[in-house]
Amino acid sequence: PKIVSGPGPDPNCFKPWSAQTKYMQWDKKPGPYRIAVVNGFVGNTWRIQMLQTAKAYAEQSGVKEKIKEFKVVSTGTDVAAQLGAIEDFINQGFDAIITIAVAPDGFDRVIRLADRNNVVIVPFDNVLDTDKVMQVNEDQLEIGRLSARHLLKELGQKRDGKILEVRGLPGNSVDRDRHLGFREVMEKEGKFQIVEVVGNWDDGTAQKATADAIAVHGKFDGVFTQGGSTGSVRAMMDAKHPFVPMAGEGENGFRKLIAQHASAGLKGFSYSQSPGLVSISMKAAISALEGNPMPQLISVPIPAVDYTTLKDNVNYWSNLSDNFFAANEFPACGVNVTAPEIMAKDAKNTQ
Amino acid sequence: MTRAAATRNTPQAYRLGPDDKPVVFAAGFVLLILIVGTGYTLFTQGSMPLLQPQYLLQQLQVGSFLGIVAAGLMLVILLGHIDLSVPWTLTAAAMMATAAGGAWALPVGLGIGLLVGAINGLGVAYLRVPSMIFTLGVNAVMRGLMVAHTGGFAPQTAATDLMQYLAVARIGGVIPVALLVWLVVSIVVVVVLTRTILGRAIYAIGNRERAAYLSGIQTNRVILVAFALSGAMSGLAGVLLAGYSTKAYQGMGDAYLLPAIAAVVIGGTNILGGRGRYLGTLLGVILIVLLNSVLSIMQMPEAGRQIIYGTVIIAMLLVYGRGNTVTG
Amino acid sequence: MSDAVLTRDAAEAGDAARRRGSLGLKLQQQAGILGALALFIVLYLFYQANHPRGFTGQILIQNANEAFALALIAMAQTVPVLMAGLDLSVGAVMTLSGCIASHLVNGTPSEIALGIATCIGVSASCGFINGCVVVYGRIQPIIATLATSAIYMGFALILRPTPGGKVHEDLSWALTNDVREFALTFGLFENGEAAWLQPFAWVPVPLVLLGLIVVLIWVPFTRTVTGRTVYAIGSSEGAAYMSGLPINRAKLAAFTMAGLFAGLGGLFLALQTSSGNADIPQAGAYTLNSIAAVVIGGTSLLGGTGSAIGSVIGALVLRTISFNFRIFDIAPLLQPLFEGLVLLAAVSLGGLKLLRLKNKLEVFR
Amino acid sequence: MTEPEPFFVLENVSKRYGGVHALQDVNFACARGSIHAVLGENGAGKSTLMKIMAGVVQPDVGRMMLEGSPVAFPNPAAANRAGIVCIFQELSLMPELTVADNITLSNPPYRFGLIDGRAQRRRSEELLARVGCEDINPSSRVADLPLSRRQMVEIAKALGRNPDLLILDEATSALTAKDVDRVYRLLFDLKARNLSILYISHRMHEIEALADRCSVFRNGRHVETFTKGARSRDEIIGLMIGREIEGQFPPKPSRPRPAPLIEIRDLAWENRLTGVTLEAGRGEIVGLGGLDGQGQKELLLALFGVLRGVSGKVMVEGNVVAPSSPNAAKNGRARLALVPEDRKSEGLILSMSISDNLSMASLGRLSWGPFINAGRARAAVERAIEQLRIKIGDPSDPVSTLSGGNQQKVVIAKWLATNPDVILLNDPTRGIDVGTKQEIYRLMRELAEAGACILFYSTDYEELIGCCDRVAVMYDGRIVRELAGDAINEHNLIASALNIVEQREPTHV
Ligand SMILES: Nc1ncnc2c1ncn2[C@@H]1O[C@H](COP(=O)(O)OP(=O)(O)OP(=O)(O)O)[C@@H](O)[C@H]1O
Ligand SMILES: Nc1ncnc2c1ncn2[C@@H]1O[C@H](COP(=O)(O)OP(=O)(O)OP(=O)(O)O)[C@@H](O)[C@H]1O
Ligand SMILES: [Mg+2]
Ligand SMILES: [Mg+2]
Repeated sequence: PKIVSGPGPDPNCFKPWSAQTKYMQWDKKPGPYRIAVVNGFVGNTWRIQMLQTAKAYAEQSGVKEKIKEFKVVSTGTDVAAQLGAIEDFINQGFDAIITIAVAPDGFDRVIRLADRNNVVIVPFDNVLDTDKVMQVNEDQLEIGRLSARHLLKELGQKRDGKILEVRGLPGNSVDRDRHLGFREVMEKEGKFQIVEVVGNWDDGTAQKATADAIAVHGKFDGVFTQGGSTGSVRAMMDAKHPFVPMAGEGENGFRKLIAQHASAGLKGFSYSQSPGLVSISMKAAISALEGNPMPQLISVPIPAVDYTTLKDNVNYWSNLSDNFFAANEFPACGVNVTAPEIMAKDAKNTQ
Repeated sequence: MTRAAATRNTPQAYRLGPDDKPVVFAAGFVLLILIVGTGYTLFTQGSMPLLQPQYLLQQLQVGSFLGIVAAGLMLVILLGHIDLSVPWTLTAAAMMATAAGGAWALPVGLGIGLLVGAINGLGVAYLRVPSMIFTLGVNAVMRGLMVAHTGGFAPQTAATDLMQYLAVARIGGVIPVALLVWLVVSIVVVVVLTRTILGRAIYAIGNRERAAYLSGIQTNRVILVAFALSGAMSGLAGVLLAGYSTKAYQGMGDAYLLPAIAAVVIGGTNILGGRGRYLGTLLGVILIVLLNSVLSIMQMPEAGRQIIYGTVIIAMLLVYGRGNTVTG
Repeated sequence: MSDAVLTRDAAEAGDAARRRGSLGLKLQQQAGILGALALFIVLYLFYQANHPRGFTGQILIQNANEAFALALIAMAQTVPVLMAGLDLSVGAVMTLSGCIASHLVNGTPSEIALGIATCIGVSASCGFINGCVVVYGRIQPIIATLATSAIYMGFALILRPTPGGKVHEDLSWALTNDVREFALTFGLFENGEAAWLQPFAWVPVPLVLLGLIVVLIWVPFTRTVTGRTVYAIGSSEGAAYMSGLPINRAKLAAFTMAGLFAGLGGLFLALQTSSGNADIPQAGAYTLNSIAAVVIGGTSLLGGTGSAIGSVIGALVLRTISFNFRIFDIAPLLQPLFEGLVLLAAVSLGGLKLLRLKNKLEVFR
Repeated sequence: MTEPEPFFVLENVSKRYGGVHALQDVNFACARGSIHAVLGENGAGKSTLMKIMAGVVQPDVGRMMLEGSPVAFPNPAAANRAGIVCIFQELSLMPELTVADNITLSNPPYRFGLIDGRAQRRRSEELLARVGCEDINPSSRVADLPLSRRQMVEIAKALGRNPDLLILDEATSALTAKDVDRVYRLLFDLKARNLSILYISHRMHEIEALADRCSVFRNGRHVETFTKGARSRDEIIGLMIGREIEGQFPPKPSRPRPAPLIEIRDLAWENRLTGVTLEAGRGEIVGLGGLDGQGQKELLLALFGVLRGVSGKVMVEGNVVAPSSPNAAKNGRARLALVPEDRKSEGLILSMSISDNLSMASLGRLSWGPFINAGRARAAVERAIEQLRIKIGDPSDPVSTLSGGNQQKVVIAKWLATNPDVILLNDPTRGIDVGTKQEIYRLMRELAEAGACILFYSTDYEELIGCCDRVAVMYDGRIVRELAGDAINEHNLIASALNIVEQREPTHV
């Protein structure tokens, strides 16, 4: 792709990461296109919801017409397999490949091949440490900062005390960035004792870790859980820990709990790393294939709510499962697949 | 690797012998962990919560999930086999239980566990596929089924009240019900291993299946039953775990396989089968759970955790006086 | 085998028969590998035939790159399995080696050489340590390596708390392409245009490396007393000891070999991804797949029979299965299920031979 | 006859295993150019002595001198280097490896620094030829050979290390008469080449045929060494077991042949059983004769439900039975029991306790539903122990600490606990000393008298002659001749075993 100067189409959907973000432009190709999604690990709710969203979005009218062939594979946690799959799809002559990188490095070779064959690769969610491809993500550092600011706001004048930070998968860049963002603000604004435990973004693990932390440290003044937020809240409830200001992921269950217990002190904030990112990535890929200049790094607005803005059947669903991620649609991008639509429909309308 | 030629074998659970060594050492190590942990908390915030009953009870409550899994796994390991399908057997049981909901939740959960275990047993006993690999395959299949299930059927995932009661309720606000469930399971396992034909047959097969078969023991059936029991226990653990976090979700079992294996061998059960006492497994579980908790409290980084895990396992097995060499 | 008296000519007849019989015997003893090979060929031809750009260089290269690491891990797993032990640390050793590579395999040629040497040295030592724990600690291999794998993972995480690093780009590019590209990158053989090179200029470098490793390391190993002793131990450790074979040396060697192969695998993975990543799930996945590959490759987990070559084929079978997923349209959420079923079927094939078993005692070995 | 100067000498050697004195202050010497027999009951210390000489175990005290200079062997390899090679009674072959590998592995021929497969095979063929086993293919797996051939391979393997001192510890226990002859010839040949040979066997006639000198051991002590012929067989036996023993075999009752309990009609399996027809009634001991590997073992296994795809009929009291597994066999219309070929891997679970082993086959009758009735089990164990006079310390010791004879008694006892109607015995006296043998013969007769029907396979003609009411001689998977009464004699047995009598239907002499 050529490096060009912006702006690109649809700026409030394809929002450049920063003023410095450069723009890329691929040679225009005639549609309809062959698009592949190369997922890595499957077997957690987020990924399932993502795959469903991708499928649904590809069916959505206005998109359907532009896609000739749509293929999805999950390669598991094995980077060699994921690289292989991407390269294979390049060889098969696909026009665009959407992927969640298993690792932030190691894609140089496939990127080289893609450029050679004028194929658009769009990593999202777990993005690559490179500026040679167009990528789509929410700003993880900002997520950390927002969470910190929420806690500070809810703590009022209090600028000391114990804060519990339940981290995600060790070694993952997302975990790292959210952590850094959070610490940056917290440490600037006050002198808190921040207790760190590892929750692996998994409810059970987060629940145990939180329970341990409470058992040892007694009372916390605020909690930031990167994921498995429901677990953390459950642990507090089991331990009869008073509800305190809290920031966490966008699981429906977490939002349900906030809605229930906000009055009792669970002053919650729920951002969402949305599975809907996949649709934006697809949209971006198509737009790129149509020859539009695209920001190299697309920053998707962070869909966040707090206890004041929660609304049943709008940004959470009190009568549906805890597990899925509430924020799925991005109206600004014409991505209107809502979480319930894909996660709460029964067998008949899947097959 | 060589089957020990003249190692003592102690189906009778309670009796002094080389098999007591693991029990003693494991118990000692549990104390050590508590002391170290307390030292840490004393140093950092001048309190010693680890020695307070509510902390210990809470650990036992959390530990009972692992404990139940390990109990089942021990039966299989005593046969000289292994069950790698635990993670997704557990998850599947939990998810189907919540999906069924209501009064059916519990039976469905256990039933799924039993069924998957039986399938493992069929493959291992009748097809004679190495358990290491067959259960691996079954695990993958179960994962596939659950992914399709969640994606396709938007199942109900909320744990029923009964499940939550079993997992988190406390009798008189003190004794966790989960702990009692674990206790019942333990009693069943001890009785099976020490007082029943099945138990005797399990030890016999673990030592030398050929001879057991020629003694008229229906070895295939025994293997099948053992795997089915192990599966059922995974299922039970899954149901409880779902109750604990009030919901079933993808991958909830991932954290249970390796710790369970570790607990069983740290408890002195011979990974090649034929030898081992349940009491050891019990202590092995407590050891693992406390170790986890203390490391988490110390905010030990992942690297450190891994290294400590490995070292502990090796250290324990080394002090147990090592397996036998080739006999003359 | 009747004890009827052998008259002179009867004996000769017997000899002749034996000469003829020998080949059949060989094949029959290699049945496992041959079966795996057949399975692989069928699956792979199927894939190639249905691929839009079937039977072309790029595809071969891509497949080779994807399969290499797994193939080596499978080889690594084979050696301990041959003596009836499992090595659950191969994945970890691979990861550790990769993380080291991502620090050291860069810069001047001599630095690179040193880096590579370090990777190999460290991973071989890891294997050797496993051996020591098993031999002198007398701990069952499967548990010993379960423990050491955690330790090695720990060190890998210390080296690479988060993924990253860099390896020499040309090297990485050259090793993940075909022979011509390789020659071109390093300006060898008239930049790969040498006439004699053309017939096999299309061969992917990973395949060449794999071949070299098998021919230069594995085959010689099996033709040493140490190597044979590995088989002997798997067959009957007591007998091996009584026969005065070097038991401990063989065990140490076996685990060291495992470490070595795993290290080479990790090295390649690092080159392929030009980075290191201490990814615990990935290490676990590789370890488990290595076992599957070994079994599919016709090596008995009870030890004594089998070969690393079979395991390589087993690894190729595993990979080829997932290749086919990219050709055929299977609902994304059903793929894991299919994968599981295929794996289960593949490993259960062994069960069929039971049906032919006439003496039930042969079931128990 | 002058004392030959000693080649290998042990002085005041002792070895204890926990409480057991395996060897106590033993002085022993053997000379070149002679075959030296070592005799003793099970557990007398023979194997231990040999294992010490061969470096498998180290003595607690005492020293060893090889041609005058003191030596110590930390492991078998060291002993081999010193020219001492032992054929252990637990065969030391690697089943999954080829015959060639087994024979040459300890010092293989090299080529370019690597093992040379072809040379290996050639060398093995030569060695096999020397022991008269041209018919064994060097590249076939040992696992595929029958026990008798394996022992020959074992011997070839030992030869391959061209030893100065060759030890055979019950190395012929499974050999057939013909192989034994070959081994005899071989041993004499080796003796002629001035080797020193130690020969352990529980078969008196072998000792008499081979040995120049005999040493008798008892409870770990060296009782006496004497030259051949210095003592009578009975004296020797007396020395071995420390008491006189009268007639070895219990008298056979003379009574009409009983009605058949079990009838076998045209039993066939693979190519190992080609139409066996046999009858046996209560109170009968029916011997299975013939060369090793003529289908006797298969016949027993087939009856016991271990073999698949068996054709033909088996009838018990007129009703057809077809047990599909040992379990079915032991609980069937007629309760069957099998004392299998190899007690160490098939008869016993060595690492489990004596009591567990004794109750292993009869758990069903010792329990309420699924629960074992501890009391009844203990009682049964005690009954078994004193019924067979098994010498043990504590019933909870591992059965592996018993000597072979007592181990074999445990195997038999565990089956008697199921009080079987039909008892299948597969060479039950292999590697067992005279005293114990005698007890087993008496036991067999008692069981028969008590109404059991016994099928008894043995490689030892004396036994067949001494114990059996009838002997069915098998050849190539069929019964070629049935001998009864006085017709059961060495000549008839050998003749029909080699099937020299021209083919005809089984005759009742
Ligand atoms: N490894 C051992 N551990 C404990 N006791 C042993 C061991 N080896 C031998 N013994 C004891 O030493 C005694 C002598 O054993 P040994 O093998 O020499 O008997 P043996 O003469 O070979 O008997 P057999 O004629 O059955 O071969 C046995 O009674 C046994 O109890
Ligand atoms: N590992 C061991 N622990 C305890 N005792 C042993 C061990 N190995 C052997 N023995 C004792 O040594 C004796 C001789 O050992 P061996 O294996 O030769 O048995 P055996 O008496 O010779 O029986 P058989 O002649 O049938 O082989 C055995 O009877 C047994 O009591
Ligand atoms: Mg002996
Ligand atoms: Mg003996």
